Amino acid sequence: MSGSHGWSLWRRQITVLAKQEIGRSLFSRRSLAVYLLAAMPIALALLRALFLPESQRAHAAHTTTEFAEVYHFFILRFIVFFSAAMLFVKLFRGEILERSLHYHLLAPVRREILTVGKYIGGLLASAAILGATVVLTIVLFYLPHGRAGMAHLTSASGLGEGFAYLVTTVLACAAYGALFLLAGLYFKNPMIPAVLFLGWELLTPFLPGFLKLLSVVHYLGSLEPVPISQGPFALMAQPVPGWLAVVALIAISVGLLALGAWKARGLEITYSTE
Amino acid sequence: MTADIISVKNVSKFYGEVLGVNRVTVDIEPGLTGLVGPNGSGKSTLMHLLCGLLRPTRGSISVIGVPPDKPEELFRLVGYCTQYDSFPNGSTGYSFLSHTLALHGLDGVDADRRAWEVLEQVGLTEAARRRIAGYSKGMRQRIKLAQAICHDPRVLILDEPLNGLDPMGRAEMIDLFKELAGAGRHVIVSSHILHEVDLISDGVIMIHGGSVVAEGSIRDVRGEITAQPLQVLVRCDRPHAIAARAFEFAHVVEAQIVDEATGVLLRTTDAGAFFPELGRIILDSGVEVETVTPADESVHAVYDYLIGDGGGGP
Amino acid sequence: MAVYERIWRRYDGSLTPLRWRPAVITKYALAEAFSSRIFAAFYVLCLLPTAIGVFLVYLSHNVSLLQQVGLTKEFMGGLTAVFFQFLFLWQALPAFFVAVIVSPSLIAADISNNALSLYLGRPIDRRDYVLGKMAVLFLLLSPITWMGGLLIFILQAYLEGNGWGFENWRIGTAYFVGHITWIVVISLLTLAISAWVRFKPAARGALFGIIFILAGFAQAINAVTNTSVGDLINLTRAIYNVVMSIFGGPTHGDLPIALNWFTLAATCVLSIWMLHRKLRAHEVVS
Amino acid sequence: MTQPLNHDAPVLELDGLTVKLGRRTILDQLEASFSGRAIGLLGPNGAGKTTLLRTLLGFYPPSAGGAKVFGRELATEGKQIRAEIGYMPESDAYISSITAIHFVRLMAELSGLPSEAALERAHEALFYVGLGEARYRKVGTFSTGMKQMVKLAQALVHGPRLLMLDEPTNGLDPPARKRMIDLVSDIRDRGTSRIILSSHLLGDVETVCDEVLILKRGAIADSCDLEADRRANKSFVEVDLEAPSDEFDRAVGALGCEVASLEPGRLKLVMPADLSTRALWTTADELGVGIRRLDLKRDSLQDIFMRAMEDNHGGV
Repeated sequence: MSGSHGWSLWRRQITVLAKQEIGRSLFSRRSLAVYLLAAMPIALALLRALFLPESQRAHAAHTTTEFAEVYHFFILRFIVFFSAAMLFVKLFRGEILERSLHYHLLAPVRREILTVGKYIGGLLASAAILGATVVLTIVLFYLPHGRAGMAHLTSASGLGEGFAYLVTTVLACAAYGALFLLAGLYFKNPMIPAVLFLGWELLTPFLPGFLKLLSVVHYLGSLEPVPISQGPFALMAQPVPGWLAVVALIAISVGLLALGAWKARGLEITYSTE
Repeated sequence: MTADIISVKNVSKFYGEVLGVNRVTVDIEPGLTGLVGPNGSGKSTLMHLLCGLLRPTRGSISVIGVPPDKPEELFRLVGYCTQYDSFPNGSTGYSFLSHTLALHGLDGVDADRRAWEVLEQVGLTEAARRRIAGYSKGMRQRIKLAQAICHDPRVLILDEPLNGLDPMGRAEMIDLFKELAGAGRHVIVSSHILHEVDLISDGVIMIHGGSVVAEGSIRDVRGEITAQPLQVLVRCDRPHAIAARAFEFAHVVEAQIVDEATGVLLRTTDAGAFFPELGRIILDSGVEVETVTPADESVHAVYDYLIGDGGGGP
Repeated sequence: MAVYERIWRRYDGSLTPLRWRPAVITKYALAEAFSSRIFAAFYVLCLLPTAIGVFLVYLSHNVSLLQQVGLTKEFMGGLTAVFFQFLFLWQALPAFFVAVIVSPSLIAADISNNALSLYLGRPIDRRDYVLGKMAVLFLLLSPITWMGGLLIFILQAYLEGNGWGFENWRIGTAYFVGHITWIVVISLLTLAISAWVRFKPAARGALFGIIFILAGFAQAINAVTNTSVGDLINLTRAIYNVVMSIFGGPTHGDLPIALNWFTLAATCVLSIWMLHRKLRAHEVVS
Repeated sequence: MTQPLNHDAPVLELDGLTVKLGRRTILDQLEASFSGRAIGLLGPNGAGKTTLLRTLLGFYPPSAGGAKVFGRELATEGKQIRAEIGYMPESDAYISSITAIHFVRLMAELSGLPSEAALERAHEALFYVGLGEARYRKVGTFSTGMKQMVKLAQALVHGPRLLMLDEPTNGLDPPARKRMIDLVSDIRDRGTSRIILSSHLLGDVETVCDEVLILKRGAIADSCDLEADRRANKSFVEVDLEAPSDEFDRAVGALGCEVASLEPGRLKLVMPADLSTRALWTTADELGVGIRRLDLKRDSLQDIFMRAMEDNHGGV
């Protein structure tokens, strides 16, 4: 077998592990639920196009705000959150419940590399599915507005907005993903922490400034190109500058991942009967 | 620490208060070692400890010089076929094997070649493309074996590898293990089918209640149990004649008619003198003999003496 | 003194009729459900809404007690339809929670350790098995839903007298038809999801997920298309409208009632299909 | 109502039974009839043994042909057949959260026993299989061996006329395996129930069964009556000497035996019909050689099985 050590070996092992997780996340029967979730915003956009009255087809003025609200309150909160939960919890907890994790622990792979490899696989798969969904939804929002819609889409600001949404979605996958990977490693029943965290995220708009810093959705919010009203009771906190939000999200992801890798070192195989 | 033995020093493992293994100290030489013991005696726990799937509560382990908590080096040398009858969801025989090979650093053409080679060895070429969920128990066992030997390990640890295999499969696998053990490798086989352990292993480790009860070659182990005189079973048409004549010799301590008077079980404290004399008794008494076998040279008997019939699971 | 040798003899006593075999499954499952004290306590809690309902009805007809409490009959304003609709909601919600708690333990225990092949190796088939398990939910949910509701309705009709009952027949039928529909829908749905998602906590998570996400998605569709198309996939809204239509009260959204019934029917058919595919004594892999 | 039972109907009749799963044919026109006390079912992995048992239980619908159990037609009287069968599946099958007595009693009631009779027989069954003192513990806490015994208890409890055992001794340690085989043999000898035993351990099949059906790739490779086979076959002898001795090998060769020496001091001889084993003892005595082990072997089931496998073009 190959004798190379250090970076080149780890890089190759990470690619192998990532490829396998991508294969499992995209093409296995189990990923049906994630595809269903990802199809929801697309169906939403199609239905909107179907029922759009003639009067509004001429111009695309408030389509941007309409999409922004759908993005923040529906896509980010439900679709990305629960897709990440399904894709990242199964990386470890899924394999423990199916009693197939030991095959990974019997391979000549360091536990940290195993964690990183699986995480990257999950991240790429979720970013691919959800990224495609967001882009497709944006296009389908502007399509029914004919030339005006197309003009906006291809304009500098339109493309800028699209890119911002894409970056927000990918970073959301990274942050939520790392969190759920960790939840899968620690908890026998990761559903409970997931629901608690969702509750915390839903409360964020109503929390005072410094508490907002503890919730991922606050940083994601400040990355979204179009400001949206958080509803009457929200405590407005001055938004975090874009670059700081990106740095914070990456820091959160890497931090949680490191914690996961450290926990994986102590992993033992005791598939106790449930 | 010579780099050619698997050494376990004073290792204990508890799951909370549940006993896994208790102060096990054993050195395993290359060759085929049988690991024998009732269900729940700690066999699987010991094997998990050797492969780092479990961390010992106390004590130290070295597998041909490599500590088990270094998976990167350990699993270049070690292959482990566990008892779990579960597989990654939705994988086929070929995909399961090629992924394992990829993790070992083999990919592309030589991974494919090696995969088919191993599938050939375990007799699964026909079913390789089908989902493992559809395999029968014996076929699942074979694909697990393939995964354990695909990277040509120097140490092979097998937890009940023949479980569910058909007679032909058992014979093929036993030859494979012998061949591997012959090439200076370590092959550790845990099994409940004692006459197979008898047949294939050079040495035996007997575990009961989490601790090692006996260790070494079967005949030495049997020799050490001097308390129990040697038992010989003679099946013939007139067992009473044999029993009567046998008591003429001082070293014969017991004769028991068994199985509805189709045989007699003789116990002697001096095996050397016993067999020639037995020959003469048979000739003189003109008895038609069907079988003469030392009843307790086998692992069965040693198992019964050391662990006892009631030694069933907890 | 006689030595009785313990040999294994065949059974030559009488056998229970084949028709009643599913009842065995129901009996054992009920015993299993109530074996956990937490569930038993929770179940008693679910009877609270009915108890409060009975108390309020009795209170509103007992003038002397009213005076002591310092309330007047007018304040009670007689028990209007709104009170009954509100009470219906407070019975339907706990019923859903009971189903989400019980169903996974009904199915998961049999599927996770392959016990199903033992059931189906007996003289019962998959239809009997599902009927047996459905009967458990029916027996558990009925007392806390339509039985309690009808009790209150009859008590009110009796105390009010002069044909109140016949005048407000809608309330009685709403309780009976509405609750039974709800029981059938949630029983089939929770059993189906429990059959597909093997692990109890995951199955419960999936059930909440389905109800929660579908409702969110439906509202998003309505907002975006400003029509009520979304309600087609909103189970909670569908049952709400169906029951309100029987009550004769206001419904949400402007979908015709028939479409709400369609949503409920579609959920049942989908659940039956899921149960059919998953409840097998063996893993069918082509 | 169920038909009156004809007691002389054979245990099992297969009339061209064919089962297809998806595209693959698992059982291919099986034709056989058995009325022995215990039938052994043998065959390599994937030969269709478990599928045959499950088809008789109605888990798989036959795509052609049919089968009769005790004269009852599989297609029309599925439930009546299952009422008379005790099934012990190959894989683990239990309910972990309830006690053994509760579990076995449930299974008894599912087979039609009234509740009180079910409780009595559940206790009897658990004592009979040797789980007397563990019967109030939850099945989830049982070891592999004990789970197999509970599986046997639930198959026995309603006193079936036919016991279907799929790999009953799989994963059992020696004492548990011996207990299982003794129990099954006891049931066979008492005649309380006929037995179909599917197993890979030929030793177990040899001790329990008197008829054997060998399947290969879904077709019948061989079916034989072990009792008759045992008597008819020519015999050969395995001899272990105290110490290897070439003179003994040559002397025995001179007597007309074909000699195949497995290892130094271990011989396998094919005896000519007229020679008895006495000649071996006289030769050994003359040469002063001690015979440590002498085993006159009939064609063991292992050889019958291997021959069935080679008959049609090689192994699996």
